[in-house]
Amino acid sequence: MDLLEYQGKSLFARIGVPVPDGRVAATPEEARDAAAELGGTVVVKAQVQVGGRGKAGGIKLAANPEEAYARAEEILGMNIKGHVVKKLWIEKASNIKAEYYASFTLDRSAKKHLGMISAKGGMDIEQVAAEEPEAVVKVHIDPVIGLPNWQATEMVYRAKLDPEAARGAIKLLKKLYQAFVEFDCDLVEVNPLILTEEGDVVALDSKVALDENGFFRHPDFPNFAMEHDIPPVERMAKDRGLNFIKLDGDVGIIGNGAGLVMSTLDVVSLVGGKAANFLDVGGGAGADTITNALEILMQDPQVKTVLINIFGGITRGDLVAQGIVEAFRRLDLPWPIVVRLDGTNAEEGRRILGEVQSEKLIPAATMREAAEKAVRLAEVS
Amino acid sequence: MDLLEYQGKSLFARIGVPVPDGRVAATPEEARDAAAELGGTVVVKAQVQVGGRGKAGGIKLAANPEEAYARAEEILGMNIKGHVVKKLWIEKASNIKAEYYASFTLDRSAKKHLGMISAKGGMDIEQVAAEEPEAVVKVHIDPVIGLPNWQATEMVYRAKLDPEAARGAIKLLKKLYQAFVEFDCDLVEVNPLILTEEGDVVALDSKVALDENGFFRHPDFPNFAMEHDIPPVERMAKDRGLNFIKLDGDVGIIGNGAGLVMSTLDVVSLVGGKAANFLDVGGGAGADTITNALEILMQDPQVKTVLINIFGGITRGDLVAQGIVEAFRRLDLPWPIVVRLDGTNAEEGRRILGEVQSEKLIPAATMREAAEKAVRLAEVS
Amino acid sequence: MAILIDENTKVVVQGLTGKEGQFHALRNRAYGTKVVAGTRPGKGGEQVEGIPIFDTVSQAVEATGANTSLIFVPPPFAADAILEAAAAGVDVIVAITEGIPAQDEAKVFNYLKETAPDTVLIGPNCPGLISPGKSNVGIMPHEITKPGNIGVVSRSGTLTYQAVHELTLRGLGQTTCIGIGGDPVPGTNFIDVLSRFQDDPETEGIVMIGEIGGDAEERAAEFIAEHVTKPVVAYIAGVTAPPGKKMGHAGAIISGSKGTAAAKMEALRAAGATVLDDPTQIGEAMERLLAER
Amino acid sequence: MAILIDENTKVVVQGLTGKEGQFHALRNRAYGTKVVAGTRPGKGGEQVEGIPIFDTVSQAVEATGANTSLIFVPPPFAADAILEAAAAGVDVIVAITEGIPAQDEAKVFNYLKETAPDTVLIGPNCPGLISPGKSNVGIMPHEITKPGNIGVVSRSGTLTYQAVHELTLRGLGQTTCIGIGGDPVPGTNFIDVLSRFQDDPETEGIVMIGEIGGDAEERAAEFIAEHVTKPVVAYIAGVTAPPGKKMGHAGAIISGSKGTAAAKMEALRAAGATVLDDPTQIGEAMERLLAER
Repeated sequence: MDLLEYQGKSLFARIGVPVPDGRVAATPEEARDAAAELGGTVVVKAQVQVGGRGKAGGIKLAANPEEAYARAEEILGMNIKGHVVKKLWIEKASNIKAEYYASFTLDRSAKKHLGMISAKGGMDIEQVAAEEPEAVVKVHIDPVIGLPNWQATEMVYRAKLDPEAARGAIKLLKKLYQAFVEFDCDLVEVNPLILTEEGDVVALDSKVALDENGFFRHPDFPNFAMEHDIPPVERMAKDRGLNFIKLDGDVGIIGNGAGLVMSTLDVVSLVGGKAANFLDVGGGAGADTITNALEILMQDPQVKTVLINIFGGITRGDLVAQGIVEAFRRLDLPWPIVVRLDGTNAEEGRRILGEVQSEKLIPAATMREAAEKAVRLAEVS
Repeated sequence: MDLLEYQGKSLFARIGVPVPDGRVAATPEEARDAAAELGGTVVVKAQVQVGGRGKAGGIKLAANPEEAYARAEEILGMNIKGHVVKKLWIEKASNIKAEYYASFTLDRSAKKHLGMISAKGGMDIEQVAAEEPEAVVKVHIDPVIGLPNWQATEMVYRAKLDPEAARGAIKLLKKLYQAFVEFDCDLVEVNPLILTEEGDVVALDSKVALDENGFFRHPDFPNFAMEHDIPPVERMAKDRGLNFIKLDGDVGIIGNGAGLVMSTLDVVSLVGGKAANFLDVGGGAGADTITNALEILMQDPQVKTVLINIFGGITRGDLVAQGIVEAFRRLDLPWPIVVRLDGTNAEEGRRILGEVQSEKLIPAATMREAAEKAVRLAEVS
Repeated sequence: MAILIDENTKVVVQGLTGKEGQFHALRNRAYGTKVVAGTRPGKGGEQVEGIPIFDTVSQAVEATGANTSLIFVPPPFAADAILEAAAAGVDVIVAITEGIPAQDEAKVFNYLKETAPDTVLIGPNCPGLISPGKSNVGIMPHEITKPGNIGVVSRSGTLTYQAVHELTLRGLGQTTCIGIGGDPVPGTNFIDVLSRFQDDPETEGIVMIGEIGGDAEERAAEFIAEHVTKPVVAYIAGVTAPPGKKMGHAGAIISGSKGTAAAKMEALRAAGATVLDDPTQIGEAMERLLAER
Repeated sequence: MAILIDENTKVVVQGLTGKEGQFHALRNRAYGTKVVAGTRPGKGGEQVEGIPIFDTVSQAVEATGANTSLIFVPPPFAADAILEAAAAGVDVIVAITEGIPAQDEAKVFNYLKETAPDTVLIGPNCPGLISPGKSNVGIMPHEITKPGNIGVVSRSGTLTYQAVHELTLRGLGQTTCIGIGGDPVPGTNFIDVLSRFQDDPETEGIVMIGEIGGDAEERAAEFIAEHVTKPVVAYIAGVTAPPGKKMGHAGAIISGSKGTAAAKMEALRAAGATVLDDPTQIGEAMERLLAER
């Protein structure tokens, strides 16, 4: 889950990564009050889950509360790359002496943590890495022992940060790594990490991606999503524990396992159709899960047919079938459903489906056959 | 540094190892007040740095505050194996259902942490281990990863604690290990670890040995020593950073390095004398350290001669010599001092000593010669 | 011959007393797998349909000689369960559990590599593996498998079944089918398995199923080019996946041009593999390749 | 020949800019040791009497080819410094620092064993080692040494000097003298060193200095009985030490009958070593043993 800047900074603050003081605001009035509370010049920053806010005019200085009100009025409602600005982060302005870059993530190839740091911060780090590879220092960290002091030190000196930033940067890196591990993050990134005129090293931005698998250790983290601007149908899917992504075709897809669902999308495309969504019911889906998934697809008016592609392993075909039967009983399903069922208890599942008396339920023997039937039905309906 | 029971329990409580509620008392009045505050039956426990308090009558039950007063009066001032009782720990009495044993320490041979647990607690664990080795479960813990949940679980099930104690014991072991590591302990031991009638698993005693090398991480730990009953001369040595142990001979010993000092004791014994003390000035001793060491020996009326045996490495002979010269200038040294100086800057040191105009300063060329001279002088003085 | 598991495999199931654990353990046993023990702290001494339960894995190993562990314990305890199995000395650990935090996986992977380099970890978040006719350790539906000479390795659970199904439909049996899982830090990767299939005299052809994200397929392609002489049929899921979206597996993230299905397919083609657009043609393609030999 | 360090040893001194570090680094260099670099974060680019200072050990190793590290950094940072040296790839790490917490030592020892098993750590809390005439890495006073054919290994710093001194006084030079340190978790133990001396063709006799506490001497005795064919002169300090008292080294704790000087002396005698009561007779005893050969 990708956090908004202010959410990431709230986590940074919890663990002791230095961040400027700030307030969230959803209206110009709140922005004005926040600026008054903070005092002095503030920065008004659009909170959207997309990069390039600055260039798009989503980050502006305000010398006093009235200016903060005016800037907030300008930025709120702004459309930045398809994201409408609904929240602002009002932050005390910093006296920037130098801008750096720092991040921690998992290097899946090396299977170690990867720390990156650069003295060239404040710009697109991928571009810096491409044009000037030696400007981005990369170190592998053994997750068993974590980031030792010497390695944080090495990062800072190899990256050639300004000497007066060294001590603060080493300390910040250690805290940032601690945040990365303790908060179960997939990524923590600070760009820019700044050296202030006062000699402090501070995280001026935050990009934090949380690993939802770690949420059992952080019972409050799911709350972050409540503050996100998520389409209702995706939120509904999330609440029901389904992995749903809206796409723009007309064949609704339900399957078990990300690989099989992606593959189903591909086969639908191969036979000339276009998927309306990605929906993975996961491993061990029961009857309820299937009913839930069908309800989600009912929210999408673009869907013309639905393809259920289940290959049971931990998921049991009989339970899936029961879910479909239940959906036919309880819901007024608006489209034909092509069902392909194989694997664990599939035979029993097919027997159960055989009992449904509806021409809307169309069995298919193979994945390809299922895709072809679904695509053909979408074309004619 | 060995902690008293109540000090160890205060550390346990800090980290969440369950301990009964209690209060420190130094007078019968304080014991009575503590009992009143705690309510119900209490246990009055002598706080001394020695085992076998129970058998010696240093632990007694008291049903009410008046009884607590009476028991405190009995126990305070009691001499338990040479230790006079000056402090009590007044603790809420527990309803003991079963007694176990648990400890963590470093196994120096295996170079791993060693966890031990036994369902036979409340008695001398060395005896249990000798008579019934299978009753004491020992596991090696990799200090790199610490005590994983499975290993704490394994300890508890292998030791065959009562089933209703399992969950609490696993939790307690993990906390106890955390205390062992985070507080830089050489040893944490709980005997007995109890299962109460209420089903709780609680540390009823504590034996904690702190590693003084870890004190830089625990700035408050040196305070524990202030509450200990240490002879004034040992406290003085400790305050000056010297490693001093009082013995009962008449040849005062000052040397650098524990091995060399122990060896000097041995050689003094070989040539027929007896050392008055062990005093190691450590590595890198300067002039001040030597003066300090001589001042410590001046506190001991039994000393008749002093043998200074220095073999310089990180310790520099010239600085040692300066310290001796300074001591002759500043202090009124009551005994002859035999000095043997070798190693780093020893020649320069001997030159400096040559300038001292005192018949009390007797140089020796070798360790054996120095021991012989010192012992002879002690005999004649 | 098969790889990793065969008729000598003796399985201890960690979490056998749970619903899923029990269902699949009994299914595996019914198939003929030697399921010799289960574990669940506090249930030592009990039995589940005749399978003895122990408090700890080491006790199970001591009592039954189990050499393989199958893990169904919930995500918060799964990383710990893997460490326990490794410490108990089993040769192969199969972790089915889905939802283990990546931080836990990274720590466990590196710790095992450092302290128990010979222990093979399959998964986590995988369907396990089956050597048809010999042993099934995991959740793969054995009905779709058949003893034979094709090795199957896949990052995706259900796509593995799909691939095996297509082979069996064509009469092509399998030596061993392995789902290595799609989690960020799999214990075993394509190369480990490809190398074993290459060395296994009974395996005549290899099916490899990849998906978008990461560079595991590109690395596997390098290995195939250099070391694999047996025919390889490959399929990559996610050709039509929109960039920048997570599609379930943490692995399935496309960022920029790296890790795309196209790049992976190209790398595998260049390495000499037969790369398919359609997973339903896997059986047909393998049949053709074997015939051409 | 010598063991562990010789004329090819190139030393980077971690903490060279400190008082003790500088004093001994320059002394070592004056003796002929190749002291090629020092480290101190923030002082990279500076020099100390012509020795270049680097911010990190890896930079020092890259620039100078240092293969040995000598550590003088204060206790709170010393464990970290050892890890840094190992990660930078030096072959031998000599940690002089006294006062490192035992918890840090235990963690570092095991982590190095798991991740860098070929790196040799001498110490911590040791005087280092000297191969007379070739290289001095540590704080031993080289004046008392002399090139020759005796190997010296000791748990005690100053007693090492005493032993070496006695040898040199008798004209017996040394191949290498090593103080392994008396801390709870020494990186190198008696057996590691005895084995190297046994394998070194130039070493003709071995002096071993132990002390009360632990069982390192008893284990060494077992090794001597089985593997050492060269004459061994041994001395154990602490015969008259009162039981139950800590005498400086955490190692020097007597508890019950275990770890007493008497037990250690007996074990070494039984293993065929010549065990002395008086450390001033070490030279004489070795002379006699060599003459008897």
